Amino acid sequence: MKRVYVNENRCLGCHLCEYWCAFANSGEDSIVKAFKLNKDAMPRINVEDSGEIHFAVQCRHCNDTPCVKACITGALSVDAEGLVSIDTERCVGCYTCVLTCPYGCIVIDEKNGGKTVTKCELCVKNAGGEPWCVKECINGAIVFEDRSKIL
Amino acid sequence: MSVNYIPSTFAVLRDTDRCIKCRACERQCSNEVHYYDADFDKMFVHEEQCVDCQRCVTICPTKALAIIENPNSFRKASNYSQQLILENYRQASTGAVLLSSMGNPQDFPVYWDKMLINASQVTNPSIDPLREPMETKVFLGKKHTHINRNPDGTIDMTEQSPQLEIKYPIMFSAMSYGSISYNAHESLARAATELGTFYNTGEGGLHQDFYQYKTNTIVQVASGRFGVSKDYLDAGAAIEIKMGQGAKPGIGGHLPGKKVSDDVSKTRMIPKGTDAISPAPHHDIYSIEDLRQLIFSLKEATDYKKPVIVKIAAVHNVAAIASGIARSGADILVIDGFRGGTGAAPTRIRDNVGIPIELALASVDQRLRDEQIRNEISIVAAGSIRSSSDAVKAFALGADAVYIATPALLAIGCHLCRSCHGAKCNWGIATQRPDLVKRLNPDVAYKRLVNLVHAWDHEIKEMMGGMGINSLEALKGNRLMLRGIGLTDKELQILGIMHAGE
Amino acid sequence: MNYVIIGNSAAGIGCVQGIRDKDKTGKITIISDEPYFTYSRPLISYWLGNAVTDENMKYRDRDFYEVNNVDTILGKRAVKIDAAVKKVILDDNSEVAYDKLLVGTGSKPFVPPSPGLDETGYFTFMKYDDAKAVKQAVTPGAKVLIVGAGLIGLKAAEALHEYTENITVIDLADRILSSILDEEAATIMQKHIESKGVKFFLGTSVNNFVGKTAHLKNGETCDFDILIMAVGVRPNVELIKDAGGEVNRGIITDKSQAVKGLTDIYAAGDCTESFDTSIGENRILAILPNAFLQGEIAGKNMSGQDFMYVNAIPQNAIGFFGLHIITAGSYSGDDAYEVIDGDSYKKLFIKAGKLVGFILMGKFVAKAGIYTSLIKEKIPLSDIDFNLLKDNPGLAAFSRGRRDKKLAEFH
Amino acid sequence: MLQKEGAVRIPSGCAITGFISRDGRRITGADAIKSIAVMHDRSNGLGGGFAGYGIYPEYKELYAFHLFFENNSARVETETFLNEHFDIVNLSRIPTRQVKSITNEPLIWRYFVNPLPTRLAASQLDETEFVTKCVININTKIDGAYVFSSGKNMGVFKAVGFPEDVGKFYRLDDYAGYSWTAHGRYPTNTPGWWGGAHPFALLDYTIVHNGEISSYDANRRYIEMFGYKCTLLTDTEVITYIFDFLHRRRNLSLTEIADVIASPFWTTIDSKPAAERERLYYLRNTFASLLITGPFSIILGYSGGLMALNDRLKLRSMVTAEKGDMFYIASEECAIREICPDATGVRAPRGGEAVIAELNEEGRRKCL
Repeated sequence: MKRVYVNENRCLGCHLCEYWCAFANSGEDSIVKAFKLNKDAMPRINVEDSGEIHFAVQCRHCNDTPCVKACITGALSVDAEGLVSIDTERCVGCYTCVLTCPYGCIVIDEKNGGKTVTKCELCVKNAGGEPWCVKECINGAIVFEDRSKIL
Repeated sequence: MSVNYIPSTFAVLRDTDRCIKCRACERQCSNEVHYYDADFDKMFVHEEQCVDCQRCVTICPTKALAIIENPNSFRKASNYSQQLILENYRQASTGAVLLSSMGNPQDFPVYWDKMLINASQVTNPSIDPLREPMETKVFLGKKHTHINRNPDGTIDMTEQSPQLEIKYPIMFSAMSYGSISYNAHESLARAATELGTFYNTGEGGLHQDFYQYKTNTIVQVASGRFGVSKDYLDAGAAIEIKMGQGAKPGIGGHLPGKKVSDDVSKTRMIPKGTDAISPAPHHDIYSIEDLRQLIFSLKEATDYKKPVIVKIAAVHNVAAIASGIARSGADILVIDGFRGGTGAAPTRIRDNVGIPIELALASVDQRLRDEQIRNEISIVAAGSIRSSSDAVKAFALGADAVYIATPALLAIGCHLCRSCHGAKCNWGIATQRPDLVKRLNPDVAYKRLVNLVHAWDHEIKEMMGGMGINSLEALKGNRLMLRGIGLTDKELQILGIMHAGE
Repeated sequence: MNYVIIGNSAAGIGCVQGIRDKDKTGKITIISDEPYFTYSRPLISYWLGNAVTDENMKYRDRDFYEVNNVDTILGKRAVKIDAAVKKVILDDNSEVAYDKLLVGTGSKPFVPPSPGLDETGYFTFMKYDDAKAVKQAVTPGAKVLIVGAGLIGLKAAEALHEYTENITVIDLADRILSSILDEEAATIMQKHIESKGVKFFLGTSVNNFVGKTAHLKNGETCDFDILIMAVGVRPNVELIKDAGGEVNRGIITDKSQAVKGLTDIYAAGDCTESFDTSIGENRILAILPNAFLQGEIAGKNMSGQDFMYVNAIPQNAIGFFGLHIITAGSYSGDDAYEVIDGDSYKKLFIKAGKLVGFILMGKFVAKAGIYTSLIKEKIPLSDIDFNLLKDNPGLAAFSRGRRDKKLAEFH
Repeated sequence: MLQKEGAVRIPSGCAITGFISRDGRRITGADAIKSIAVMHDRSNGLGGGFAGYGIYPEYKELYAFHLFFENNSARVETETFLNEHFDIVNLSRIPTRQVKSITNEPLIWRYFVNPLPTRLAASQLDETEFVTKCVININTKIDGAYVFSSGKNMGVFKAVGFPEDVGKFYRLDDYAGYSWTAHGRYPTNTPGWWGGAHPFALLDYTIVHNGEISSYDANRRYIEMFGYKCTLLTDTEVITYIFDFLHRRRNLSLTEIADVIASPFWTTIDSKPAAERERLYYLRNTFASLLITGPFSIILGYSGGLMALNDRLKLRSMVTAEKGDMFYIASEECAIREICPDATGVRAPRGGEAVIAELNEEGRRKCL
């Protein structure tokens, strides 16, 4: 399965992916609306900055899926391809997944007071195709590739 | 002094209905034009620092930005433009020579735009490059015209001069590592390699990482001799002696110490942080015979296996100079016109010294033919070849190939803000600042360069096909394929072409 | 192959998934004394608090048994394992033969004897049925007494707060959540819960019950309509013990989850002990993720693969009235880093140059998994930028090499 | 005012034909007229011409110069020049007959000459080079004079008009030679000038050409470096000079010349065995500016043979055929059938394929 990978040498720390991610998951039809009209727009990707180091991180859709295994409700699940997704209707906000994700990629939904968590679903539930962080990365730092074959 | 007299050149327009305050503009502006004010919860600008590089405009996710010329204007005068007034202010405040970059932007005639290309109609067929072979491969180097035979009657081919085979008649001009970034160099090197053409190290030596691209590298030897060693010479497919540069004929170069980073210092073989100064002349070349000596020194050093290129700026008596070079043992001559780009040049020199490449090329080609030595040397035209049609016109005037630099930089993101000398290039090209260099992704950039050359090549082939020509050799010097438009008899005579309608 | 699983909760489900990872055809039978489709026990408080519907109580999708080709025997209790003939005997005397057996019997509430307790009547709070019983009994404004200020007691308190503000919690310990929080954290949480109207009696216990009144050892009395006993739990080890398996407090297994002293019998979940790598000792880690992982490992090994369960550490993620806690590992370090900011609290426990445990509360819970991974992977803090990491959990603190491994490779 | 050849470049379309008796039998010009006449519609009356080889056996050691003079003073000036450089063994007007459609004829003279040994020695040139220089001198320096044929034992006859009329005009049925070429012209620019008609000749090289080459100025500007002066600005002229340069002065074989001017594409060259690849690279690259592009079909006539060559894309028609010792080349098969109805082996040579037909041993003995 294609997953999102970041090349740290290329990531500029512009944080635009966060904005495009928030838009992509907002349900709005424009990024301006996502930020001007929709109070809930929130990114699933996070750019870490430390001095000259910048890189975007979001769910790795990893093979062990500790978050899925730890989920107490079954809200988190992984499909046959390896896509880890969340059914926020079933999430009770216990944060066990936050506790287990070694990448820090489960995002607490601050917009609803932390009642649920959310995460990157590779944009399959919105526009589909290439995830928006990849599509809009201004430096080609974020790529959408199948690297599982290398494993 | 509290007043500097200098208003900002540009105005930054922001559509606040669109601005989502993502602050990408702020993060990405090396000139620190944009800033966020938390008290107002709004973005503001220091527009006097803007160079109109368009970085922010390009990346703004909501397209909320536009940069325009500052509508503020001084009282109009034809003899004193606002630009001229400001330059005097600037000099009065700094006491310094004005610096500029990229090509001469003044309103001089562009002869490319005054020449028209022919096409076949009825009496001979145009050729469709999508259906028929169309050849743009070129060999640069001396072409002996005598034939020797072996005892068995076959042709003796041992005496051939070294030839530089280029798959496309377009090469990337010299741009030194130092004046442009590591990533820019990598992009050029990888593109040249994929294309089967050449890029040129410029005078700054060759970074160790790029020795892997040596089969597509031209190494330059300039007056500063930066980074020149046996290994360096061996790493080039050809060696270029830079005698002059179109953007700044008659003067040397100056790379400020702040651009001499660790890697640049290693590559140039000079101490880190010191200014890298290229003298105006080569101090071992005060005459044509000295040049000949250097040419043969370089040939000797590389076993006569590599073509030696001599690059000169197009100046008034360029034809006579070229004639001397053609007889000096050089294999390839580069003529660099006065609209050629630079990473930094004194403004007055860039804007006033030298002559256009079109006239220089035409007169050199004719002169060498008149002297029956055109075959002794290949000619590469440089200095403002802006498009495939410029290139076609250059070939028809007599060029064997062209060098492009500004279009190559445009391909990888340059927006021609002409601020290279500031070393803060927001596009990661003309800078050594690691955070800015990073903005140029060679994986993306080299592909764009490849695309550009492919696109030009397609267009060149279309135009050639239109003329009924299916090989570049048949276009070279084929001036009947050109007609002038709106040119004087003198200009037509120098260009060696007829006027449209003749 | 004929697999039998006793227990229909996380360990059992983990076991099914572990088996089906490889063996798509073997027969799997789940036996449970509860009559329900597999549900999530930690959700009973949410259900009681009307935060979760009956449908969402399901731990897995509705078609889980069909998709995974699982037979179920629900509402019958396994009363005996005849290891010699590889049979499980149920409470109706029926027998179920197995080739491989998983025991995931979980735990049961521990209710200490107390004078008058049986007469006054009480609820425990472990199972769906417990929650249903409480829900049936509770009326708006009812007085609730909860004995035990641990995870179960306080989750019950939070749920019942949807019905009444008249809730009292008593605990013998001098602080709430004593098993997972240190004193500072417990104090913050206690204040937070008290701010919602819940009263605490700590450092004391019930002396005796008289009717609907509890008499505490500290002399106080407490009236109640509903009494919930949430003092603690005990693992259900009897089946294994009777069959001759090794049992300490919990069932003892090897790292493949096979029960020591028996063959072809595995155990997983709250009924077992795990090797806690943060302290280097066996203990019961009665939490859902642990149960699932043990079950999964057991299932894989039962179906002929070779996996070991390692890196178990105590870990908890839980919230009360919107204030979240994430904890992990052991709190017995030789060094610690502590930050308190209002309701938010962070304490990192360091031992021999490695992170061994943490308590995070409030805003500090974000990205807690980064700290968890430091504990599990036993990464020396000298290898990373701990100064950065202690305030900003993130991958930036890792070396470039470690980070590239995490970000650029498929895991 | 319309400009004539030399003042303006005049490309043209055309008909060509040619044949050779490999045994050296002498055939009258009537066959050439007959053959070219059948392709009447390929010309437009603005030029026709013939080259006959072996037509002056009695003077075969002498250069036969055919000249057009616009006036008598040009003739006088030319004869003075000739006398200074050559021994004129014989001179006469070329016999013509009145043909209604041929008008405005210049003075047409023929000189059989031998270079003056003293002048030749003084020039330090080889004889052919000396003669070439003299021809170019007359053509460029003497106003109103034009040498249109300058080889030995051969002659070019050309005029403005349809080729069959030109043949009649020059009484070609009175000449007999072992090979003939003929040309009917369709210039795409008026008016056509006598000198501009084909064949174009230098020494014994003659070219008849159908096509319009797109490489013209590239070829011209290169070949002019070697002392040639393209005064007519026609394809035929520059192609003739290229042949002269490569064949006479650089000693390339005719097939090697084909590899230069109609070189295979690089991709084709790359597919050849190493030695052949290297040879083709060398030839193409060394004389890069002599690659001829655009449509052409040419017949090169020279002492002892004919060579037919098409451009490498074969953008113009050309067929060959043979019968017995005869070898035929023409734009159209009908032109061959007209004079040899039962010719065999009719085929269209590939683009860039040099087809050469030469006198055999017997023919050489008889004719050379």
